[in-house]
Amino acid sequence: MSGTGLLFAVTEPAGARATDHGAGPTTADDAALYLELDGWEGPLDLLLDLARRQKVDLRAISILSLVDQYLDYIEQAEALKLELAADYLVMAAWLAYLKSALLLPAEEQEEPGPEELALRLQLRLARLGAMREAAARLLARDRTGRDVFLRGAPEGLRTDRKVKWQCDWFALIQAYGQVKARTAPAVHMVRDRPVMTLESALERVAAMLGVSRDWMRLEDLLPPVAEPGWERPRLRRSALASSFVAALELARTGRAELRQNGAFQPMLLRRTAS
Amino acid sequence: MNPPAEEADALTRAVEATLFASEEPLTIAALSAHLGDADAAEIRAAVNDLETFYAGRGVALVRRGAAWHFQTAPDLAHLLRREREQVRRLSRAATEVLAIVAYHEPVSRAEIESIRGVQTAKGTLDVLMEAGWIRAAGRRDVPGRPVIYATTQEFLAHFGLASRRDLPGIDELRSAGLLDPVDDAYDALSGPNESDGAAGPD
Amino acid sequence: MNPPAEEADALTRAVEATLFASEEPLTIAALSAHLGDADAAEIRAAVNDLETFYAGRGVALVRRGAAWHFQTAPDLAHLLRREREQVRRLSRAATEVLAIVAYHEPVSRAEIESIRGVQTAKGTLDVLMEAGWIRAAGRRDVPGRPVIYATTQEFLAHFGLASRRDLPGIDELRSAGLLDPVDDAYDALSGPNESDGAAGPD
Repeated sequence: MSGTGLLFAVTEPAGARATDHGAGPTTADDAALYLELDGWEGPLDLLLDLARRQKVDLRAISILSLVDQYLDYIEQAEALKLELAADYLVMAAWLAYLKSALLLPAEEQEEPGPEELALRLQLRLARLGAMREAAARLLARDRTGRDVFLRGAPEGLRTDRKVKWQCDWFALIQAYGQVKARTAPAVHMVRDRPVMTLESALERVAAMLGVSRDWMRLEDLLPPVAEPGWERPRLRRSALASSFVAALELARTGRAELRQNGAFQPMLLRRTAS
Repeated sequence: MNPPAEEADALTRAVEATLFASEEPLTIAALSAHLGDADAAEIRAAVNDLETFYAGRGVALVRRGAAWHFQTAPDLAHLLRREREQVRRLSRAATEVLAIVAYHEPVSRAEIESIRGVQTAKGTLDVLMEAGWIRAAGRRDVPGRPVIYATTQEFLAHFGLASRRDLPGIDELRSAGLLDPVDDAYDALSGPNESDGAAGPD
Repeated sequence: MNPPAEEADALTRAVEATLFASEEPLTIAALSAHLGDADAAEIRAAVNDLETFYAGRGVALVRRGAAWHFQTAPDLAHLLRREREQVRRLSRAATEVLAIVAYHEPVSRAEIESIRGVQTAKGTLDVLMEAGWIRAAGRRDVPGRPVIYATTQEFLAHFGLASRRDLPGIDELRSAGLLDPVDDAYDALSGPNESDGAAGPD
């Protein structure tokens, strides 16, 4: 882009113009001011460059003449039918407003006043200028690969991680035991658990029902806890299950009635009337 | 001419060899870890010895951030520069963004843009991150939680800075208030009363 | 300690920096060409100076054929490649595989899997080979010719065994309770809890 020759001269905006409104010093060398459109990093950058051309400390620039220079630049660009990015035009409009405000009598000003706006613009330019200089000084330092060099062929440091595996004798033997136990041809030895068989439950429930015709809780038909051996929870559970099945069997064959007053209520049973 | 150098002690020799062989700058902690957890104070002493020892030679031991490396003496640049591959050329925008990050870090993209008065292309930050000179350094605790950027150890190494304090002119810029936001600078200039007024309704 | 090195003359500094920055060893002629056609005799003298100067330091200037380069002092070469040992417990799966190899060797992977009753990851055998406890011991003379594995001398040494015959036999394992089905062992442990459960909702 920079090679496309978008170079043009900004003609000196006739010192008269500046004196018309009695603002700041005119700049003498603007006649030779060549501007390259692609060279600006936005309107603030262009303003900064114009300000620099006033060849004074940034704190002492004349904002009014800076505004004029900027507006002239934009005019020139438009006259040459160069396409200007919108933000350049926005800045031009803002600067035109600033200029008119600066020229108006003070009492008609709105907040923020033009002096404040001018000062803020000046502060912004000073900050951008500082960074532009800092960047230049940074790039001028002794840069690695350009001015100073690192070792051309460093041997390099390498840390090889080596894992030292740990396993003890017991863990080994135990692991083998578990493999064998897990996969040994499974001969399932069901342990002989004390249970109440269905036959004995049937016998017991039928016998106990024979005593009366009152409703009885199924649990009350189990062997009493006091009886040796029957306190064991597993055996009691087996007795309950077998007795329940026995009760169902008795009901099926018409020898007993079953009743339950609600879900999870006690199971009641009694001998049939016949 | 050059007599044999004074006998260096074992740890100094080890530090010297390790720094010479390393492909990147090493911190005292990294040196210590590499040298079998040698005492950090002793490593530091050895590094300082070497720094003094190499002063004025063709090769120098320099500190970059928390890390140390050997490099050629800057005044020999003219002898070594030829036939070297060019260092990365940075665009004007990238250079300015880099400077803004370095002098203001940590800084958000919006803050960079407010200083430059122009939008920053995403690619500009990417170029700097790819070069390894800036990195995302968290988020600013303000609405939107914008990412903030800071420079890296590699940035210091590339530009030959021992620390950010060595950034050219940073002290003057700071004392001139040129690293403060415009609003702060304006308030400072216009005095406390006026800034109270400015903060009022309207 | 290390006082600043004696002031080196300009040419010596230049040769030092050039050799340091070069990616390959340089001959006297290459150095001379690089340094603006400096006099070969002077270069040679500078190189000899540097060789003497670096003698006994952590870095040495050495000659390779006709060319010179810097390298880490030979006695410090071990610093360049360090080994860090990390102790890790063998996984349960690897321990089982190792035990199976020890009891059944030589054994193929398919046989190991059939004994374990689960598939065995390739990595598991690799870990055991890396540990030096098992080795490939040929191929089984069956279709597919699978690799068969056996334990090593290191395995015996690590586990304090004079020979594989020292491994406890099945009977010994049984009497040590190591062959009890896992379920029963679980029951024995969780017995009391279960009886609580039985006393639950009535």
